Amino acid sequence: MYSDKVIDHFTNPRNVGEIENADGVGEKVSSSCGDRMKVFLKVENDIIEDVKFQTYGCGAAIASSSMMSELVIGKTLQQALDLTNDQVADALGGLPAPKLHCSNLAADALHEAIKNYQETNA
Amino acid sequence: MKRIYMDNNATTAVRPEVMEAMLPFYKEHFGNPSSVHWAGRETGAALEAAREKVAKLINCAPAEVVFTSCGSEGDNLAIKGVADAYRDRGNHIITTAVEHPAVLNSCKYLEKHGFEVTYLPVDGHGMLDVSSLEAAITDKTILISVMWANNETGTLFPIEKIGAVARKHKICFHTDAVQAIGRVPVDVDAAQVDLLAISGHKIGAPKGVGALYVRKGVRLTPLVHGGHQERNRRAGTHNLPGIVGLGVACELADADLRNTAQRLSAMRDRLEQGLLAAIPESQVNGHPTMRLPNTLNISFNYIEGEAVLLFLDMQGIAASSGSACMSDLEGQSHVIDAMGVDPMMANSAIRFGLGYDNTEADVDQVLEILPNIVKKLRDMSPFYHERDAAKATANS
Amino acid sequence: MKRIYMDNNATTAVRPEVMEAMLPFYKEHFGNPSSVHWAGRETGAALEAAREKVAKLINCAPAEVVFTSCGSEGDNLAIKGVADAYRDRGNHIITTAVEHPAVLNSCKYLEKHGFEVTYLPVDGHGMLDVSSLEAAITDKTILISVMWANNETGTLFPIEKIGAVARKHKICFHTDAVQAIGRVPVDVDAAQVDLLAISGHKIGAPKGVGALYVRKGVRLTPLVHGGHQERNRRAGTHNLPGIVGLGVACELADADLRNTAQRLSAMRDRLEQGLLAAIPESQVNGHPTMRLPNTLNISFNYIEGEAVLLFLDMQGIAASSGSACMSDLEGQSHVIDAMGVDPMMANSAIRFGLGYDNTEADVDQVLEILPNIVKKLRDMSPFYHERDAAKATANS
Ligand SMILES: Cc1ncc(COP(=O)(O)O)c(C=O)c1O
Ligand SMILES: Cc1ncc(COP(=O)(O)O)c(C=O)c1O
Ligand code: FES
Ligand code: FES
Repeated sequence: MYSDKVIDHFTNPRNVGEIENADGVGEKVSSSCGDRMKVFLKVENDIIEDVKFQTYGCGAAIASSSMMSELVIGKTLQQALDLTNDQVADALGGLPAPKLHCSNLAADALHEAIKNYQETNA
Repeated sequence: MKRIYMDNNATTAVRPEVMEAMLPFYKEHFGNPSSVHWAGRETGAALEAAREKVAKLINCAPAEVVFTSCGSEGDNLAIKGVADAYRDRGNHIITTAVEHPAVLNSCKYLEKHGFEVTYLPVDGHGMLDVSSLEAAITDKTILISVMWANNETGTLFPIEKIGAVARKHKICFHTDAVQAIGRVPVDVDAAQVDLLAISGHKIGAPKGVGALYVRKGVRLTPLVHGGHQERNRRAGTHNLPGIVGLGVACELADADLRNTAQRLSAMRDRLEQGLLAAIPESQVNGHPTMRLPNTLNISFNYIEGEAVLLFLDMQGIAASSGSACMSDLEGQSHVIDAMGVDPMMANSAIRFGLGYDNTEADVDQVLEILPNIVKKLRDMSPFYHERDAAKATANS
Repeated sequence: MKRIYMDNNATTAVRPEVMEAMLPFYKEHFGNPSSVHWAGRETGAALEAAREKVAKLINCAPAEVVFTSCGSEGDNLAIKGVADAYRDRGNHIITTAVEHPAVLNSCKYLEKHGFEVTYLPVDGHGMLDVSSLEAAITDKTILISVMWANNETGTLFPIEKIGAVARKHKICFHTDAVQAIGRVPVDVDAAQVDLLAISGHKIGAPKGVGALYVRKGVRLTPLVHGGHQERNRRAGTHNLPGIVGLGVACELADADLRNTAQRLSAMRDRLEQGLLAAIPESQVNGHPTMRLPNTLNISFNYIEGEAVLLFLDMQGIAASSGSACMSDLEGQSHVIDAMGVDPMMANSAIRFGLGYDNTEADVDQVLEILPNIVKKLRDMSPFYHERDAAKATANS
C-alpha cells in the first residue's frame, strides 16, 4: 500500500523532536482524522537552518512530516512557503488516495510555523 | 525474519486436514451435487455428510443448515430474509450498535424500505444490557439480531438470556456467530437461537463458504433466488470443496474446542499482562472476563494505531485495527466508539487474534518488539510530550 | 467401465493449471486481501491480478468486475440491484421465458414487490425475436435481461442487437453469460451490455466463485451488504483461491477459445449426426446454427428422458435433462416447453454438454450405447407400439 520511500521515512523519520527556544512554532490538526503535527523552526537570515517535528498520526502522516523537514532545511522562507502538500506527497513517491489528506498536515504545519516566526519577528 | 500471524479474527489459514479433505473434489469428484448421475451422486453424498458435521457442532438438525458463501451472506440472508417473510407481522428490528457491518448495513438497507431499527448501546466493556433489549420490544418487532461475540473486542454477549427473551415474546432471534464458532461452545438449542451465521475462513476452512442455521418452521425469503438447492433457501451450484472443508473444520473444532480455547486464552492472557506491565497508560478494550479466548484489543495512549501496525508489520507481525473489511477506510471503529472510549485511546486500539498456529515464542516476540514501537511513536507524539510537560508543571 | 462425463453445462472439472494456481492461497498465502499487513498485501495483489484477467476475457475495465460466489448470485445482484437502484425511473422489466431459474425467480420475487415483468416467448428453435422485445418496451422499463446462451439447448441470443435496442432506449441491459463465457467470444463493449454474469465452475474454475460485470456508471444496490469489498458492491471476505482460479480459467479460455470451440463443435456435430442417423424419430432441440459449440439437446420420441439418463449412467455416461438445479424436481423443462415442442418429444429431451476433456472415443462410445438404450425403452413403451400398430393399419 505504501511506497518504499514512505516506509523509509516512516521507519527512520528524519528530524523528529523539538527545538528549544525555536524561532517559530506551528501546528496543524487534521479536520478529517484528528491527527496532529507540530513544527519547530530555527531561522537565520531568512534561511531555514533547522526543522524538528512531532507528529501524532498514521504512517503517512509521519512519513510526510519527515519528508517535509528534509525538503525545507536550507531553503529560504519563501521557498518553504511555496512548498505544497502535493509536492510532499510526490516526493514520497505518492500516497494511496485515502491517505492523501495525511500529507496535508506537513506543509500546513510548516506554514503555520513560518507565520508564527514572521509574526514574532515582525 | 520470522513472520507471526496474529490476525485470526480477520481470517485463518486452511488447516491441513481440511485441505486434504477438499482436494479430491476439485478435479476428481467434481460433479454437481444436484446432478442425478454418478458424478453428482458422489458429491451429493459428500454434501450431506458435511451438513451433518456442521449440524453437530451447533447441535441442530442437518436440514436446518443452509450453506452460504460467507458470513456476510448469512447475516444478509437472515436479516433481509426474515424481514421480508414476516413483513405482515411488523416492521421493527432490534440490534446493537456494535454489530459487524454485514448486520448494520443490512439494517440500514431495510430502513430505506420501510423498516425501523433500534440500535442498542453497549457499556464501557462493550456489553449489552438485556433488560434494555426487552424494553425496546414493541408489538411490531419481528427480529432481534445480536452477535454472539464481537469481532473487534471479543466481548461475548449473553445469548442465552437474549434467546429466552426473544422466545418469550415470540420474536425471531438471529445471532452472528462468525467469531464465536469454534472458539466457544455454541448450541442453538440451549441458546434458543432461531438463526445463526457462521463463516468457514474464521475456523480453518477456506474463504468462500459459510452456513446459516435456520430453525425449522422459521420463514425465510431467499437472498439468492434460482434453482432448488438448499431446499429453496439458497440457489446456486454448491461450492462442494468449500462445503466439505467447512464440514471437516467444524468436526475439528468440535473435537478440540476446550483444549484450544484453554491454550489460546493462556497465551492471550500472557500477552495482555505483559503488554499492560511494559507499557504504561495502556488499556484493554472489551470485557475482562466475558471475552473470546483468542482476542486482545488494546490501546496505547498518545499514539495512532495504524502507525503501530505498520511497525509491527515491518517486523513480520500481522495484527489489525478492527475489522479487515473496514481497514481501507478512514476513521475510528464504531465498536470502540460505542463503548465510549476516550478518542485518543480509541485511535490507538489494535487487535490481536490468536489462532491455532500461534506459539508461546510468538507471544515472546510481540512482547519484545511492541513496547519499543510504542516508545518510539510516543517520542514522536506532541500529545505525549505535552503530557510530560503538564505533569512537570504539576509537580513543580 | 470407462466413465464419460458429458454434462459440462452443469459443471466442469477444475483444470490442472487452475488448481495449481490456487493451491498456494489456502494455507500459505491465506491473508485477507482487505488486511493491510503482509498477509493481506500478498493476496491483495493476487486479487487484482485475477480481476484483470477476467476483465480481459470480456473486454472491460478491471474496476467493472465484481466478484461473486456463483452465477446465480450474479444474476440476482444484477436484476434486484438494478431494480432497486432504478425504482424511481420505473418498475418494468423485460426478460424471456427461457431464462435460467436464477433470472426467472429473481423476476418473480420482484413481481411480489411492485414490479411488472414481461416474459418474451421464443420460437421453435428457442430463438427470440428482437422486434418483439423492442415492442415490449414502455416508458417504465428499467431493465432488459436476456441470456447470452441458453443452458438447455445452447441457443445463442442476438445479444448485439438487443444491446443496440437497449442502448437506444437508455435501458440497462443484463445478460446471463454463464453458459456463453469461454465457449463463444464475449465482448461487453461490442455487445453494448451493461451487466453480465459469469460462473467459475462452468469454465474449469472451481465452484463457489463467479463475477458480475457492471458497466461504469450503472447504479446497483448490493445484494450482500456489509464491508467495503468490491467497491461497496459485494461485501464478504473474498474467496481468494476461487478468484485466483477464475482468473486463470479466464486466461486459459481466452487463449484457446477458437481451438476448443472448433474441436468441441466437430465432436458435437458427429454425435448429433450419428444419433439422428441411428435413431429414427429423434430431433434436435435448439437452433441449428446459432448454438453453443458444445451443446446438444436431443429428443427420442415415445420414451422418457429420465429412463434414458439412468441407462446411460449405468454405463458410465453422465448426461442430463436440463439444468442440474431443477433435476430433483418433477415436470418438464420450461425451456423446451416454451419452444412449443410436442409434449412427448419434450419428455425425452436429454442434454449433452461436451467439455475440455472429452475425446472422439467418448463420442464413439455414446454412439455405440445410446441407440440400444433407446431401442430397449421403445420396446417397452406403449406409445411406440401403438404407433407401429397405427402404421400397420394405415399400410394395410
Ligand atoms: C444460464 C445459466 N445461468 C445461471 C446459472 C447459475 O450458475 P451457478 O450454478 O454458478 O449459480 C447456470 C448454471 O447453473 C446457467 O446455466
Ligand atoms: C462478527 C462477524 N460477522 C460477519 C463477518 C463476515 O464474514 P465474511 O467475511 O465471511 O463475510 C465477520 C468477519 O469478517 C465477523 O467478524
Ligand atoms: S489518517 Fe490521520 S494523518 Fe493519516
Ligand atoms: S412415473 Fe416416475 S416420474 Fe412419472
